[in-house]
Amino acid sequence: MKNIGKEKALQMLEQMIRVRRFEEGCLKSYQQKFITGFCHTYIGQEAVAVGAMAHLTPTDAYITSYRCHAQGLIGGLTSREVMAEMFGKITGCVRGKGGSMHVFSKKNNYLGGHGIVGGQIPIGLGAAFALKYEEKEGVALTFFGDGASMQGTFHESLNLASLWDVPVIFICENNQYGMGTANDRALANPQVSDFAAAYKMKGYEVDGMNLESSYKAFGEIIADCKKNSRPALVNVTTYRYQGHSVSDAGLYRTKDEVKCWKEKDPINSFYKSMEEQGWIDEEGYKALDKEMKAEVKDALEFAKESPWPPMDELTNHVYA
Amino acid sequence: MKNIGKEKALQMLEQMIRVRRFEEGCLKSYQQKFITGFCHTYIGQEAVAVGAMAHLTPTDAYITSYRCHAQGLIGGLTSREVMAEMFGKITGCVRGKGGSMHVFSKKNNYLGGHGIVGGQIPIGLGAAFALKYEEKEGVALTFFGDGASMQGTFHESLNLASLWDVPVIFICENNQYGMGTANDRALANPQVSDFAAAYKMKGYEVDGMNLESSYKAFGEIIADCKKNSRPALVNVTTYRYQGHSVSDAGLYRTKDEVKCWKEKDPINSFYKSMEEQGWIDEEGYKALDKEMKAEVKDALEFAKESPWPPMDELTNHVYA
Amino acid sequence: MPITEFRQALNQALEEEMIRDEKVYIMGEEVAEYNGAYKVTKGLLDKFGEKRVRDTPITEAGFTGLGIGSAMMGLRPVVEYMSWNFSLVAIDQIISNAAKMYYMTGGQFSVPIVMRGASGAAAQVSCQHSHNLESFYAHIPGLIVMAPSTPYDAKGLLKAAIRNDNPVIFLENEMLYGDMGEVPEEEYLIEIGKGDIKREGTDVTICAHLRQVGFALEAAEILAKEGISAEVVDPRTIKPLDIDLIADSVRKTKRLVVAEEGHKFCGFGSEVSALIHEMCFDDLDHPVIRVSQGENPLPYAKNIEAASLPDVQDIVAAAKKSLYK
Amino acid sequence: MPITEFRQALNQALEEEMIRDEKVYIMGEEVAEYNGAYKVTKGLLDKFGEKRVRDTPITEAGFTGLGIGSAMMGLRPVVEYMSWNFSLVAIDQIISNAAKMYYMTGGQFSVPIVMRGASGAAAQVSCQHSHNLESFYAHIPGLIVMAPSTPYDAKGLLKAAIRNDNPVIFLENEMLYGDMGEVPEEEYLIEIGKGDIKREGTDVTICAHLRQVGFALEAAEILAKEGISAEVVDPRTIKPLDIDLIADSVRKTKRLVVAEEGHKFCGFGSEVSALIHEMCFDDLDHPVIRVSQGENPLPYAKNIEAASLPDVQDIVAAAKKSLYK
Ligand SMILES: Cc1ncc(C[n+]2csc(CCOP(=O)(O)OP(=O)(O)O)c2C)c(N)n1
Ligand SMILES: Cc1ncc(C[n+]2csc(CCOP(=O)(O)OP(=O)(O)O)c2C)c(N)n1
Ligand SMILES: [Mg+2]
Ligand SMILES: [Mg+2]
Repeated sequence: MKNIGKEKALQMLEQMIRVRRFEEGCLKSYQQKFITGFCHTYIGQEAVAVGAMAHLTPTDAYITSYRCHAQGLIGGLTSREVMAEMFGKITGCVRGKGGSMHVFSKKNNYLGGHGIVGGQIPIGLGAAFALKYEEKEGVALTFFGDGASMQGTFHESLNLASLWDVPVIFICENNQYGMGTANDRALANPQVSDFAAAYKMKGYEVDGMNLESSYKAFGEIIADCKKNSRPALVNVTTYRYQGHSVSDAGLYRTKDEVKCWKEKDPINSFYKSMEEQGWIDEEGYKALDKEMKAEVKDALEFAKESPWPPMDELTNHVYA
Repeated sequence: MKNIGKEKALQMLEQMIRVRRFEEGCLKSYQQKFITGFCHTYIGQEAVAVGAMAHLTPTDAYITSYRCHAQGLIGGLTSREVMAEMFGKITGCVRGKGGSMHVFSKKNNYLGGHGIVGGQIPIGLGAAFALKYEEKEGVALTFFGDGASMQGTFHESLNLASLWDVPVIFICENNQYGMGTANDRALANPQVSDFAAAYKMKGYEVDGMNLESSYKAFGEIIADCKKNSRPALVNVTTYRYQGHSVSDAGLYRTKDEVKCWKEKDPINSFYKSMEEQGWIDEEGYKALDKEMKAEVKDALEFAKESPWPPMDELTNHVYA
Repeated sequence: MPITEFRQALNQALEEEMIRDEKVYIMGEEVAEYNGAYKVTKGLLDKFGEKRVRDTPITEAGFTGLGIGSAMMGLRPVVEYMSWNFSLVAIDQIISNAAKMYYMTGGQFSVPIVMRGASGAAAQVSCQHSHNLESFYAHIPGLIVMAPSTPYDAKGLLKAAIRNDNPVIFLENEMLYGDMGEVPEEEYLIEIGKGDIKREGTDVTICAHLRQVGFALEAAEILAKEGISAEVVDPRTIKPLDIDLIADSVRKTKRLVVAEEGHKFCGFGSEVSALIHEMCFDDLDHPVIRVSQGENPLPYAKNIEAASLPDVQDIVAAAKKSLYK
Repeated sequence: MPITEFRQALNQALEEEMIRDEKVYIMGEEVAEYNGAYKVTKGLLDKFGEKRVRDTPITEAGFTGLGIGSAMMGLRPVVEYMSWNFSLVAIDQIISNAAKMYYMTGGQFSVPIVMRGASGAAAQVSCQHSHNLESFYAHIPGLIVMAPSTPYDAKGLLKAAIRNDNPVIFLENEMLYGDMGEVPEEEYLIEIGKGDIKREGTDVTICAHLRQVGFALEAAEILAKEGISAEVVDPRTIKPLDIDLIADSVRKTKRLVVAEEGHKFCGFGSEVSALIHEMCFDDLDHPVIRVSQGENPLPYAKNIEAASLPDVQDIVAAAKKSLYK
């Protein structure tokens, strides 16, 4: 905790709570049919993106799958912008065109939210390639799921990254399942970092339920990547509390299992550590939580009241 | 050599010489414009397929890339059938429809000759899957090049094979180049067997310039695969003497390099070993070589004289 | 006849064919333990076991290729794509291998594989998840493409597909899975390449497949109230296409509207339009009218998504236009 | 004007644009040290160095995605597919990502990438190596598709493609690389979406692109000898399509033959046929005739390959047929 420092710790705690409350807001709004289509929440995984993105500078880029709200919020989009997108409103971060799976933010170098499993991996590689090409000091964080790690694009991207010394960090958010399939029923080897050596790049195992570990590990990994312009592969152990998407009943796992993971809750455990440091107390936590809830409530209001895209939006942006 | 025995050794020597003479016949016929399109020869790599396929039973299956004449000949197609295919004649093994890149033989379980780099890898996996499904004791040898090993299909297939205990042997014929690109300019790690461990399968390095080593190694690998119904990944070091295809001038490598590899010539070295055993002498070798030359000459005559496909062949076999 | 849900009709087809032929097996993401993302394969794992109903990793190219290889060896795989959008990562296997294999091997290796799954737009799943790929797959010789609109057709066609020795692209639609329709108890097959008149009429022909059939029938109702008698022709298989059935109808009505959910440019509607103009040029009182999705990626927001997708009103308007009304 | 080889015209376009804009870089198999499988990129490695001219591993999905990602960050990649056949393993990147990105991001991230390479049949390279993918790519909103037939058009279009902010599918043909044609020394661009009348005529319009343009011009010569005056229209870009140019010609000649090398079903010819029937129904004296490849995978053997591919005689026959001759 010492290395993190109080200010950063508070900021990250806030981010984790923001994400969680935001996602809860999504769940509710989905039930109320304000949000439609697919909707995948990040609840339980907060420490992964928060810990990794804490080290980013404005030059760095990042990209992920359809499970993409958190990265948007952490990277600088407002809850209003992201929530309005969930609702399909013109005030949304992509003007209502993308919805839950396609959060993007050009100003924050957030290359978005992608629906095809594994499809974003080479794009993240390309973002890092561009940074290097333009001689900018930067990395691209490329998030994907355990299920995505067996797609062909993973292999092709890791090879290219290593071969060309591209400063990209491949982050497998190993939340134990790809939809209803436990990772050991889909991956011959669920310890995905084991693949790194074959590509002659560094591989890391990171505890993604613990923000302290995640923050520390990513700090070192990102620094190393920037220093040596070498890619890395990180397998982050984590867990999603909710079903794969809102429509998934989650019958493939036991209540006990879920409970067991919830005991390692990243927000709670980080809060406890902060409390030990005397950086926050229950009251402070409650105030923060209240603030985040209010922010989400405001975002929901905003989203509800925002107008639909005008009809000409349909044919706008087909071509640049 | 003892383990091979004289009879098998003679048979394999014959196969290697047949392949070499056959390919030389192709080269000549290509210059004479009897063969058109693409044409990729196997000269220099003979010990790979001969050594591996020596252990196959009629149940086993095999598949490779467009560099596919050798496997056809070794597996039981006649020189006439394969050469007529090169010429695009109706007497060819696929009725003139495939040409040089698409040698197939259903009766020999040869799943052919494929033009898309890496495209055949999951098909070989599927052949092995079928053998297992039908509870037949068999393996499928899946040959591909070093260049193909970085295609997405490699990754997906190896994962599936290991996950499902499929008796498939992935054989990377690492002939140092994918077209004009040296393997270390395309592969972050040209020692392809290093990938095996990540998939929790066995990986092997095999000297493909030496038939004795190749024969021995594949004997063990195939036996192990059959016994345990577990896949394996084999990286075979080899070299192609000719250009990538007939139209490649091969300017990307030095004469010295080529010469150096030719000194390890698989046919010559195996012949020498046989000679040491007293299994063959120069006269015997010459006689065999003459026989093979005559066979190829006959095949060329046959191909030349065979009729073109009749016009209704154009629309035959679009649908089964 | 029992009233059966669309997904259940598919399920019956799968079950019956798996009982009939041990070589039939099912493979795809979430098809086994999860009982299918859209429950089409529900209960089949329990009935047939892990060997024949297999959950795959999310590697469409890999398991499609695996299926093709196994089909070349005599098995009869039924591969599910959770949706056809995901077939794009496997399309080289489908086109370069499955479609061309029988031809390229001079008739030696046939590839009896069925690839099936949800196709087209669902409800606001945005542009990466809303592809209509009819025109891609139908463009390629060697593939059969099916697109049933009713539980009855779905069952009969899927059974025919599984028994056929060619690779079959079997398109379903998420919005149809819950539809109910009559499905006989006794076994039946539907002949591949035979279309079906879903409603008879005399003034205008509407050619539609998949979800558009329902829309066309609704449109026909509305048109009927205005005194216009529309004939609804459902080709059921996109390839081979029962163009004669459509042409016969057009010769009667003199007008054709082709409704499809996908994009217009080089779409299925273009083909039907081109063919009908070739075959019925002198019969037509109006050029063929194509009804299709807007020429933009499908957006998420409800209002503009709806505006982009073809619907009942679009068909009604097109039919009237063909009658210069 | 200097007479320039087709591949050299492309090479000039690449070189000029690389000099003009540092963000332009080239990537593909054998494009650098080998100077290109078909020598289109010859000499560029020497001129621009390894950073900007890059040999890739044989991983089309990977490097296409890389290109897209880099384009989102502001670079302007030119990706070479050794042939368009190999784009099938990368097509999900092209369709789900490149084509939809600008729309899906509400206009934030454009994807200025050019993907180019040899398309269609070469000489007896068999069915896995002979795809014509015009109709696939043109079907997808968000993509621009170019298909030049002359060195002049090729250079002007490729330069326009590189400067354009959208993903461009740039189709070439191996059999055209050696063609010679006039290319001015001074810089020029060709407007995207503008077709070109390659020969004027009054009796029948022939619409053709890529290699078929040469065939159409030969056909026009033959027809001229028989007193038939054919107009040859080359759309140059398949999408956006200069349909008005074709329609204007048809309004004059009353007849249209569309010649394309690819398959017929849901092909580019279907689209042109459908559009022209929609636009010129009352002008046409004969339904539009499509000339295209046989509905079979392209075989290797010379005689049946030739029989499958459309050629000059096929165009002549179609033109005459449109004149009821
Ligand atoms: C190529 C492809 N195949 C299938 C799907 C359907 N699908 C969406 S998410 C998903 C599971 C992905 O699991 P994982 O990569 O572990 O990510 P997680 O959802 O656990 O974050 C599947 C199968 C898809 N979107 N793309
Ligand atoms: C997907 C794909 N990309 C590109 C090509 C063009 N191509 C044909 S062979 C080849 C090189 C393959 O090298 P390797 O796998 O090492 O096999 P080798 O030829 O050395 O036996 C390339 C690039 C192709 N056929 N398929
Ligand atoms: Mg997961
Ligand atoms: Mg090689």
